[in-house]
Amino acid sequence: MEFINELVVAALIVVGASFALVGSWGLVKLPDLMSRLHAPTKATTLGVGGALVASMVYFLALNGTLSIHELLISLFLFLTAPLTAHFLAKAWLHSQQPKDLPQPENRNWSTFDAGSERH
Amino acid sequence: MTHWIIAPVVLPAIMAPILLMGARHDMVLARIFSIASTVALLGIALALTTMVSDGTILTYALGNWVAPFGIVLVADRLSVMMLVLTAVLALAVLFFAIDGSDRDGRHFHALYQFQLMGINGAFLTGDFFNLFVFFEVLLIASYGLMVHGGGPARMKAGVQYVVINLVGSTLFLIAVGMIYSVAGTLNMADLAVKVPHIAAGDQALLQAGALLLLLVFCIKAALIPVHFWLPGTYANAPAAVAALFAIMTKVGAYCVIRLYILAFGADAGAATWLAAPWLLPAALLTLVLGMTGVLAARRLGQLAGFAVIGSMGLLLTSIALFTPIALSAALYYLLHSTLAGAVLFLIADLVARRRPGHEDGLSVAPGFTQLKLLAGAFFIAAIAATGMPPLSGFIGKLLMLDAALDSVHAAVIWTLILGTSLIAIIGFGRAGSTLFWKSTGEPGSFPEHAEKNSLSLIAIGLLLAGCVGLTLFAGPLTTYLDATAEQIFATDQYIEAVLGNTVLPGGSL
Amino acid sequence: MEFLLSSAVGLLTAAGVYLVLRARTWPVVLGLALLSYATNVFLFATGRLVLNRPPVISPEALAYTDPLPQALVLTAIVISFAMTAVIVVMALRSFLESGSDHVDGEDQPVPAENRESTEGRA
Amino acid sequence: MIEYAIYYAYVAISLGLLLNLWRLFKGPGSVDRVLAVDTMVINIIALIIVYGIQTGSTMYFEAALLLAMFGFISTVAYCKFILRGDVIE
Amino acid sequence: MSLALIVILPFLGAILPALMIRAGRNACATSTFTVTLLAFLLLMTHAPAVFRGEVLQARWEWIPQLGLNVNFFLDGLGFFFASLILGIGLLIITYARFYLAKEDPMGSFYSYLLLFQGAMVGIVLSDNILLLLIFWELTSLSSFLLIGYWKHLPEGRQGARMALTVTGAGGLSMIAGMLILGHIAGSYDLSVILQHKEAIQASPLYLPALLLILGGCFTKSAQFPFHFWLPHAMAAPTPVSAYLHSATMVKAGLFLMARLWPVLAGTDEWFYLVATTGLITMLIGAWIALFKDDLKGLLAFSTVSHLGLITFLLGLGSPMAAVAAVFHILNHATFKAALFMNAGIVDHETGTRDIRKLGGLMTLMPIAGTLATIAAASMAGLPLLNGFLSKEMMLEEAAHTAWLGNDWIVPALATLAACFSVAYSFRYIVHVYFGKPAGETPRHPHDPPFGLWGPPALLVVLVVLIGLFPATVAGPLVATVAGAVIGSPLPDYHLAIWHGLTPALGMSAIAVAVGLGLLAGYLKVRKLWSAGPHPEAKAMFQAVIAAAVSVAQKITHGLHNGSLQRHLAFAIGAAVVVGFGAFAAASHAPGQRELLPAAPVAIVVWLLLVGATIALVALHRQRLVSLIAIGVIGMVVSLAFVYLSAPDLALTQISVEVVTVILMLLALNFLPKETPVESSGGRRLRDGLIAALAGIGVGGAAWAMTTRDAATLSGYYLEQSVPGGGGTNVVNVILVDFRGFDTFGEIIVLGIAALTIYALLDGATRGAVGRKLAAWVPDQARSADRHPLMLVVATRVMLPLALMVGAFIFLRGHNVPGGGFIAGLVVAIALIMQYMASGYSWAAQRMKVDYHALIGIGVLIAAATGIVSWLADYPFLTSAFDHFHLPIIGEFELASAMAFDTGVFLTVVGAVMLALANLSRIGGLTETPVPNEGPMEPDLSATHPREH
Amino acid sequence: MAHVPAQTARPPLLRRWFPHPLLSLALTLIWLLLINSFSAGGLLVGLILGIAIPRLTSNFWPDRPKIRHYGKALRYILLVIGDIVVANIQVARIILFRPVASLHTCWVSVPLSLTNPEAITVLAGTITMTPGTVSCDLSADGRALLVHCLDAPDAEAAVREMKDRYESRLQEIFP
Ligand code: NA
Ligand code: NA
Repeated sequence: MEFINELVVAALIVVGASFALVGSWGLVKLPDLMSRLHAPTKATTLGVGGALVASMVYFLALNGTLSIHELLISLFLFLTAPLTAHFLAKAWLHSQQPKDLPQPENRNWSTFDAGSERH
Repeated sequence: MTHWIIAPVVLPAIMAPILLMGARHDMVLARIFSIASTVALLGIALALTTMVSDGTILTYALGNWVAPFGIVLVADRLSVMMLVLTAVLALAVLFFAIDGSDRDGRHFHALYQFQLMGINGAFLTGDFFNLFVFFEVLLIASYGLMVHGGGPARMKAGVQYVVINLVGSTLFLIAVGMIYSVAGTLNMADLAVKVPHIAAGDQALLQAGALLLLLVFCIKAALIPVHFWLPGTYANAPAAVAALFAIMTKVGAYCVIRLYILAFGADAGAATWLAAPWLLPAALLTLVLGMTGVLAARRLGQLAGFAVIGSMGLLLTSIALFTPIALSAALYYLLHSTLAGAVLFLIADLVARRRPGHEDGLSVAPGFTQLKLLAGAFFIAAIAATGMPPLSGFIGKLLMLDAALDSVHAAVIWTLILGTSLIAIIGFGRAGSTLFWKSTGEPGSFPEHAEKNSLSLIAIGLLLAGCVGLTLFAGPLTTYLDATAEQIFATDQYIEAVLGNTVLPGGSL
Repeated sequence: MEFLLSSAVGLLTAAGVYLVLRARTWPVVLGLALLSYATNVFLFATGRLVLNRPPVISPEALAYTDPLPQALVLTAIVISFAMTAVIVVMALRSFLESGSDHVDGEDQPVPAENRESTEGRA
Repeated sequence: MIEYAIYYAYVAISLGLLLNLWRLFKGPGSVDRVLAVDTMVINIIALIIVYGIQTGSTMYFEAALLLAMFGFISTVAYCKFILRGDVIE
Repeated sequence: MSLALIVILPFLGAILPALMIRAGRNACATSTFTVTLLAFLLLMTHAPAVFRGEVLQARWEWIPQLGLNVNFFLDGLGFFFASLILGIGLLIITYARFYLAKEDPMGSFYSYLLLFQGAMVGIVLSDNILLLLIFWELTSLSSFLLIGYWKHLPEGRQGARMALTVTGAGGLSMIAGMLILGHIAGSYDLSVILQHKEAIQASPLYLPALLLILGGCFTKSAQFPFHFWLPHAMAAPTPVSAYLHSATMVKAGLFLMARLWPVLAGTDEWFYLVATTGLITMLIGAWIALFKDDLKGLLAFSTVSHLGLITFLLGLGSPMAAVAAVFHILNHATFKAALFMNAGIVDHETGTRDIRKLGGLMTLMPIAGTLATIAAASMAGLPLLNGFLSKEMMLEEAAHTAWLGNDWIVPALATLAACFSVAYSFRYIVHVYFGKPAGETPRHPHDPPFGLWGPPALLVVLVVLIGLFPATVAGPLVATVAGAVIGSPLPDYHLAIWHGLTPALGMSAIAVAVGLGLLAGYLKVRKLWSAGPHPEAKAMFQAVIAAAVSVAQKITHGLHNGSLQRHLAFAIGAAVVVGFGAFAAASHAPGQRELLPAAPVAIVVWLLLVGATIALVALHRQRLVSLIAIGVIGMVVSLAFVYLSAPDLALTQISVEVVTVILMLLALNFLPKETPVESSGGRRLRDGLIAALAGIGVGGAAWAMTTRDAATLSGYYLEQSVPGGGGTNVVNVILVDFRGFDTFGEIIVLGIAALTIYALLDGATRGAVGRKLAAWVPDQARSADRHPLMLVVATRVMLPLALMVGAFIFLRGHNVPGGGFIAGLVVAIALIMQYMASGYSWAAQRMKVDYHALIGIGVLIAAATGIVSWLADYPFLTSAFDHFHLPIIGEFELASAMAFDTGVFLTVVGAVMLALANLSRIGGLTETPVPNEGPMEPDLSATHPREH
Repeated sequence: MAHVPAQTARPPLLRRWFPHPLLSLALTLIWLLLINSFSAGGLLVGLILGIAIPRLTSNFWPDRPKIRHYGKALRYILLVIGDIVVANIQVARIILFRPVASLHTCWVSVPLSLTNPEAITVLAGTITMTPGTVSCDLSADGRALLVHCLDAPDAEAAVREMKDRYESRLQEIFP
């Protein structure tokens, strides 16, 4: 049983760390910001997620203490990761002003739509 | 147990938030509170004076934790004297401020009380990290006061003042760290006990730390080459604030007196009289450069600033001799130079307000209201500041010359003190005759709308009266100061008072 | 480990000093921030470097690191934060007032026509 | 076994951090750098969690929690600055 | 007592004229006169005693530690001078009443005059040399005011400053000399010092003391080469010249030489210094006087010459010479004061003092002419007048004086000086009162009113009386005074007109003859004079001062050029020098502590820090990037804290970091976004060098420190934390309990910071800055999206979550990492995020918290926690805690430290919010404020009506 | 801490005390997560905070989002978690093994049927967290979402999948 627990913990750690590394590698490898944005938002979330679950299992199973507060960090990360990406994308859109964007039906994307300025 | 010792810290610390909350929108109320608090501070300081005048050293263990583990406040003759000086100066300056300049920006009175809290705390604390905290309190309050009212020149000078002091604070922490790392204590008395026993191999760290700390105090005391902040700051600060700042330089001097006699004085083993060889040349150079600046100044405020630098050089020269008699002389001069320095800034401000377009520039301008009154005040202040008879500056100088006679450097010290006095006389003479004697003849445009500035004049009068008082009561005062100096040199008394009932656990962790 | 920490402190100090000596308020503020990191770590190091022995009393713990420097550093961090905030805003206000964020300025000279005439020099 | 996993994790996350640092240097734009730092924050959180497992201490959890919260907020602030200049308007 | 009264009266009386001037000019003058008269009469009451040879004393302690006491004594010398000062003072006061014009402020004139008078009397009556110094310098100050009395005249101001500078310098020299003298004698009391001749003259400090004291005397008494200030002091109104510059102040130096004569005189040093100086001064003064066209200038140089004469006599060191000196002091005072007043009359009546424009006035103003003739004849040394008598005595002494073994040079020079003296005296008479007028004078002269000629007439009467009956009129006085000077039995002498055919008589005769000859050939002599070089003292003095000022300005403005960089370079450079210097000077041994191994992850973290730091320095010109780099550094530092067992620090560092970044971003909005390259390569190299040294220093210190074993107090804290402080998180217990006072100060720092920021920003909303802000155009393109919807929604969820975390961190702080400070930051950041998401005005509308009050309440709560301990008579901030047990809930702890921590929490929230909210508020000034009611759905509401 | 803006009418008592009952519950749970243990005292404190904090912050969240089907919401969460795992693996594979040149990156505009801001936010978040897509911007009228695809040879299909897989489910959850 203990071995299984250890195995699970070790596996989670390894998987998490691997994802962290892959995410960072993507950050270096991918050619432009929008592509790079895909890497860390996913890979690192799962990376940290793996480590967090590993921590929970570790403390619960091997240390005998119930450690569930890691969930909270996960919650935060899952809540914020898309927002971060969203904002980075908007910032990039604003600073690069790309020309190849699809246009929405009525109004422009809010980053550019001066009409949404309410004064 | 007397709780009065902490009152000079707690009272303004309570008064400031009350001003912040209760009297924020009512200037009259704020002024009343501010004055009441400052008067009370003076009363408390005087009460403490009577308590320590017999040589008692009062201590106060905060949180009931014994020194050196807890923070301790120490009231001895020196610290209490500084409290009295602070209160007197603060009260006089407050009169000047409530003449209208407190309206120029927000929160003047709250910042003022916090400023007093910081200064008083610095004088009382017996713990050098707590000293850092109070330094920061008084500094940050001074930042707020310095830029009170704003304006491009003031803001620019303010930035410089803050940056220099932030670098100073950085240095303070590094120095504290170095000392703590080998002495393992933050209590000044405990440090004094431990310094003689610091291993030879640790001396370099200890002494480098101690001397860097000295440098920090010298920044406050505006000693060369770390004095650069002062002229710009004082010349651009609101007058009331510049006047109050006269005590800030003394905080630096106070710390030098306190720490480098107690912990690095006669019984400090390899670190005996650590500060002296560094301090004396710097002080003498400061004296020369300060008075040179007096001669070179183009504005009255600038002149006053350089006069303060010069006076700090003189003060620290006497301190750097590290003898009781020289210290006593230095303390007298400290009292004097604080009042004399402050009043110059107030006069400069009233003059500047009356010379639109010229301000306090040493240039020929139309005459103005109350010219004679201000000329008279300036004349007296200049006498005090240059150390001409019969005012306290002269007596202070005599005391210091007399005390320096035993030094091996007497010839140099005398030559520089007297030589710079002459430079100061010339400088002040030039300034006074230009400002008050020369005028373009036509009456200024200002007189019709001139305010009488009665409260400001009262403030100036109070400070000048202080100088006169120092002169008249020089006899009893020097008796007190001699006793004070002796008490400072009798470091055993201080250590006994602070650590007397503490059994120190031996060894390191 | 000690070398890593010392060299890091040294580097932070050096970088801080270099930036503090620049001619605009912004790098000066950055330099001050670096210096405050350096001093905080320095002060922290007076308690010596200890791994995994946080100063929280517990029955399992065998030893603790020196808590005092940590308390001091905490105070120092807060104070340097306050100071940084003030200097940033002051730099801002100064820039708004004068339109320049130079710190390498000259004194404003007294206008020539107001200067002392030759006789005034005596 | 866990020990080895932890060592692996240290190496992997450290490498990741160094890659983030490279991106921070390289840029080219501010947004790239913000992204680099944001990733760095997440890697550091992972590092802290792994350290917590290694030392068997829960003492460091709050550090990770605050990093998660504040890393997000500063990223948003940087982006808001790039977008609007004014972070709070 | 009455001795002191004599001194004090003029000082007290100095207020009178300033007040009485309101009652009119006569009242003003009368009050001044009365005061002086009173003092004079008081003095005279002591005359019998003095003439009996008694010495009166009055003593009060002032600063006994220093030896500066208010001791007065009155002997012959003091009496003589005091009489001169007060007696001539009475005449001057009378004269000035008529001399001063209507527009001259008479009140201040008489006030200054009385101040001066008091100071002079003080000098001559002091029995304490330090007290004497005070009066000495007071004469410099009051004469500064008097010379500069006509402040509209540049000559007045310059003359005043010159006099102040020279006599001030002398005074300083005197201070040094006196202190040394007192040091040798062991007392500053004159009467004691005068007993120590042997000790003083044997001391190695004798020569320095002598030089320094003479420095004071020579400057005051206008001895060569310090004589130049006196003629320029003539810019003063004539009464001042007559009083100060002939009768009194210039004699102060002589007085002091006479006073100290018993202990200082009689040595070779004394002779060669004093007598030589006197002789040269006598000669040069007389020579220059001959060519002065200004009446007062002539008199001034004549005074210089006569002062030299007296100095010469005192310098001889023989009792006989001393007698002569005393006698000449008296005589000179009479005729010179009379002549000054006469010059004033001429000026007053003709409107000019230029001899070249004057002539033949005898017929127009016979009284003045007669008086002038007699007085000038006395000055020339013609028989039957008092000047003759003392000059004879001088020549007699000179005739017997050898100088470096040469016994003709002194008599020759003395005679030569006498020749010039005769010449200029007669020039005064002949060129002014006789001959024909050189041209029209500005005013038509006639004899002045009695008020103007009466006082000089009185003096001229004395001139004649003493000249005729010296032994009767001046004999007792001279004897008494000379006795006081010499301090031992008087030599055998008698004052008489005829001493027989002495060498002196011959010298006098030569002098008269040659003098008249010089006057006869005046034009030729004058050509000779004109051909020679005339060092113009005034120009030289001004050049020296100007050079000094210029040097001072170069140094001062060169050093203090307002450059912060320079200030910092000096400060940091000083720290480097002090740090390395101190380290090198003391003993150092490498540490022996066992080092921690460097784990690979630590190395990586270190690499991160190094990389981020290098990135920051390299990219610091891009300001946003620099801020990002700073963020990384802060994060790495907090990671280091985590690694090195400091969780509290890590939490604090992380929280502080965010707030700092947001704050700097808010500021950066208005600041330039790039830093231009400005410093030269050399400058960067210099800065790099300083930086490297500072880094090596601090890093080296860290290394030295961390590699040696620690001495620490921490054992106590670890032991006491739970039983004494009631908490297991020792760091927190230290913060809120052991060293709670630090924390108290710390939150106040934070509070003040917020107030300062508030004041700074509030000020920026008004005035010029406010207008600038209103007109501000963003320097970067702005995206259209003010409040991105996703953030608004997410914030709604995150705010409660973050507050929960804040509460958590607050409540647990005492036992595990956390506490009020960090909790406060967490809560503040959560609120700031709300501001960020929804905008300032929207959020502010919904959060009507007075942050000022929050700070205030926080500080008050913290203070109150401290004060409560007083009730139990425990010191401030003494904590109390206890464990309680409640059903269901179980055991829990309540500690007063929690209340303190609450204060901390509130202050932190208040301070951070006040600062950030106001910083964002000024951002709002730059545009028309729009109350955004629903920041969440800018346009959604238009397209999709909400269901709520 | 917060005051109710004057213009809004006073909501009923219960609504005032429990502006977001679900939030209160969640916060209480989170509290238990935070203190990392379970005790009566802890629960009590959690409840107090769980009630107090939503009340204090209710001004910032004026309107309570209605959730129609809690069961569907839970199922949605599980679906997304599963997708996230898949997304990570996909992206990891792309990063590690695909040459950059072979990627079909493209922008797509996803027209929205959702109107509820909370729902739109959840959708955008979901899109970002799941395979190869990042939601980058919302149109100014809130009717379309700009999405960047890392590797989408068929843009139309990608849009369709997003709408079918997530948006339709969200429409059922949020009214
Ligand atoms: Na306590
Ligand atoms: Na996605």
